[in-house]
Amino acid sequence: MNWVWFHKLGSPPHFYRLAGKMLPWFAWPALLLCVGGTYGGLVLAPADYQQGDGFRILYVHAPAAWLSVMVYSAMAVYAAVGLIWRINVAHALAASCAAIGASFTVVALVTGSLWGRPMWGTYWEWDPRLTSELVLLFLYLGYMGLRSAIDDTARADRASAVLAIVGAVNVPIIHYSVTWWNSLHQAPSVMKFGKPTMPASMLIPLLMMLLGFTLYFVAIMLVRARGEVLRRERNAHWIAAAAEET
Amino acid sequence: MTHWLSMGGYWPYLWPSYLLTLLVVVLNIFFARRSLREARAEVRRRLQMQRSET
Amino acid sequence: MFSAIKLQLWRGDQHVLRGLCFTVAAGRCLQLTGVNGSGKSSLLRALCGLLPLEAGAVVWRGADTAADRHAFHAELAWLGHGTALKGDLTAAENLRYSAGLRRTLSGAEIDGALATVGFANADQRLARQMSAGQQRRVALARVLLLECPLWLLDEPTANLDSRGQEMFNQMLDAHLQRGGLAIVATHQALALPAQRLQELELS
Amino acid sequence: MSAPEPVSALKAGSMLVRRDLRLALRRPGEWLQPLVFFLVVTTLFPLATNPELSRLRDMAPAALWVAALLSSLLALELLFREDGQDGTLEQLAVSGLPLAWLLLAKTCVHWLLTGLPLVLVAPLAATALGAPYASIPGVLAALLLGSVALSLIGAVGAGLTLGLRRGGVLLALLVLPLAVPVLIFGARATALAIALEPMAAPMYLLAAIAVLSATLAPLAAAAAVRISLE
Repeated sequence: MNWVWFHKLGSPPHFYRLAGKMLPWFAWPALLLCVGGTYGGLVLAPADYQQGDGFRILYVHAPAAWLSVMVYSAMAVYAAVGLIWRINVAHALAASCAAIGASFTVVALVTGSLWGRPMWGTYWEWDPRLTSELVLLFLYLGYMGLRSAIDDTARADRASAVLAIVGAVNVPIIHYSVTWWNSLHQAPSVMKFGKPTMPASMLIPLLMMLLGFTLYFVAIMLVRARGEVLRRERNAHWIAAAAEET
Repeated sequence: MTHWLSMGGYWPYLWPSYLLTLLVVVLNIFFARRSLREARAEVRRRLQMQRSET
Repeated sequence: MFSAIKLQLWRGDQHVLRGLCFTVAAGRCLQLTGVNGSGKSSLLRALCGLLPLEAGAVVWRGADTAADRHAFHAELAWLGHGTALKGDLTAAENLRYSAGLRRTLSGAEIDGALATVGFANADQRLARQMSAGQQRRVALARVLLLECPLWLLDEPTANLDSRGQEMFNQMLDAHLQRGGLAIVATHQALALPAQRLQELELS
Repeated sequence: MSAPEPVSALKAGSMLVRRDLRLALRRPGEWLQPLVFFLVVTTLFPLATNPELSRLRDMAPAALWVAALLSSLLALELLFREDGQDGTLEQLAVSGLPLAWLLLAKTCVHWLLTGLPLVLVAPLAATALGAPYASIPGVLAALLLGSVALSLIGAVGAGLTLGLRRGGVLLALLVLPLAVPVLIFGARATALAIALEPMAAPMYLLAAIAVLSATLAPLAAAAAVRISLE
């Protein structure tokens, strides 16, 4: 196996340039997919036979919920790579994830409860999905809190990496326990995603939104990570040129 | 058009959801770009200090 | 034989060590000097493996210490700013637990070490009732008890009076004569024969 | 000159356990505080609601577990703080012994001093909250397993916040979300015990979490402590 690409990616100037070049390749498809998905979801898809037009919240709720979990996993993987192989670029990537993930966790929570109002008749139901989402938000906030409490960047990187990994081990356990707890006390939730019976006109916009949001996340992460890489690079000559860009 | 906007009576829940999502999407772009700009400014400042030292 | 090869260390925005190299042979002591903030403590902590190095290697007995940290630490006695003494234990109890963690000790050995650093046998005071200088002496007794070939000491004579410094010099000289090595960060002149002492000034 | 024969990890661990126990005996006030806190909080619950025993019984699992969680959080301050300040942790980190093992020993002592007493006074609190006498063994067993897991999970948080200003609030923010599964399974087991129903299912899950924490938490705590010592 050839590991050259791995080491090359770990080199800050290479990553900085590559991230700049890749950005449009993620940003434009993301925009197209999201616009197309929104149009498909709001206009083309037929109303749900049970929930009417209310189900269309799915097209923003599901991508946000997906991002909240996916970004946390990505953050934990970057953190582990940074911790084990001591690659600063991986730490920079992990550092760029937290704020994005936390913001989409909030979106998933708010859209979930807005969806819940017409479905359950209340804004907040102790639904397992929403409850796990809430605990996930606390995990993000803890991660960001720990990061901001440590002044030295290198130490903050490593300490928060340990936390991200411990959190990632815990996320499935938390989700399982919350689902288990909920099944004892409540009827199953009305929010069920990925129904296999979903017609294509409903499913395709959803898939477009999921993919679009993922690409959008990568684009935003690359922008942030470029800045984080610059912050972590102390004496290299290449940053002089990078700093003059606008 | 009004029929579409009313979303079968679900508009008070649906449109805020979409607006919030749009807001977060835009804010994320804004903050990411600002963070990159700030990092560059920080580097420029640091390089200037190094130059004035030597 | 202990050597540092091209050490690079950053503390925040400070480039503390820029490619530092040195070698200390058995039976010799390296004295680190330099103004406050020149990185003496950081260097010592990096040599211990407490601080991660940006680049470079610390080599002990021909092997990189990063490869087998436990084996290196088993031969290392470290004394930092904190004395690692428990205020609610007596001197002898402190030593029994902290040095006893690493090797089997007899009560006589503890008494002997305490006598070497100038403590009366029957001293039953708790560590928090002792003066700072006396606490230092107990910490030095732990370094003795560990019987390790390599000593890394950060300001070992802080708070010690002139008799205490003399005691430390004798203790260090005996360690070197047995073939031990030491790296000591201190401003006090070390009364050692010239062939045993080398100096490194950090700037 | 070569180093003396090193002692076994087992002996080193027992040395550390004996030292921490002796220190605790000389300073009983320190580790009694979380215990008193636990009793006070469980007393506050009836005061904040209807003191009818049948009503309290419904709330007893929640009261017991939230109080236990908060009291174990309070006790975490004692786990590494002093050892971090006086240089003891530094000595342990360069002792040539596996740090994860030494921290596990320390965490065990910490549990013996703060977790176990809490379990032992729990029958008192549970009875006051209306739990029938027959349920006491079940309540004890659930708290026993749960407090072990809480101490181990907490050790990771204590290692990460070691030496930080404003460490206390941050410690709560880090540890409480991770403790959610323990709270859920523990409270459920307690509720079943109080209702005198079979409680095997949540107990198995609780035991699984305790075992998982015992294997992984010391490793994470050791990594965290090493980073905090930098």
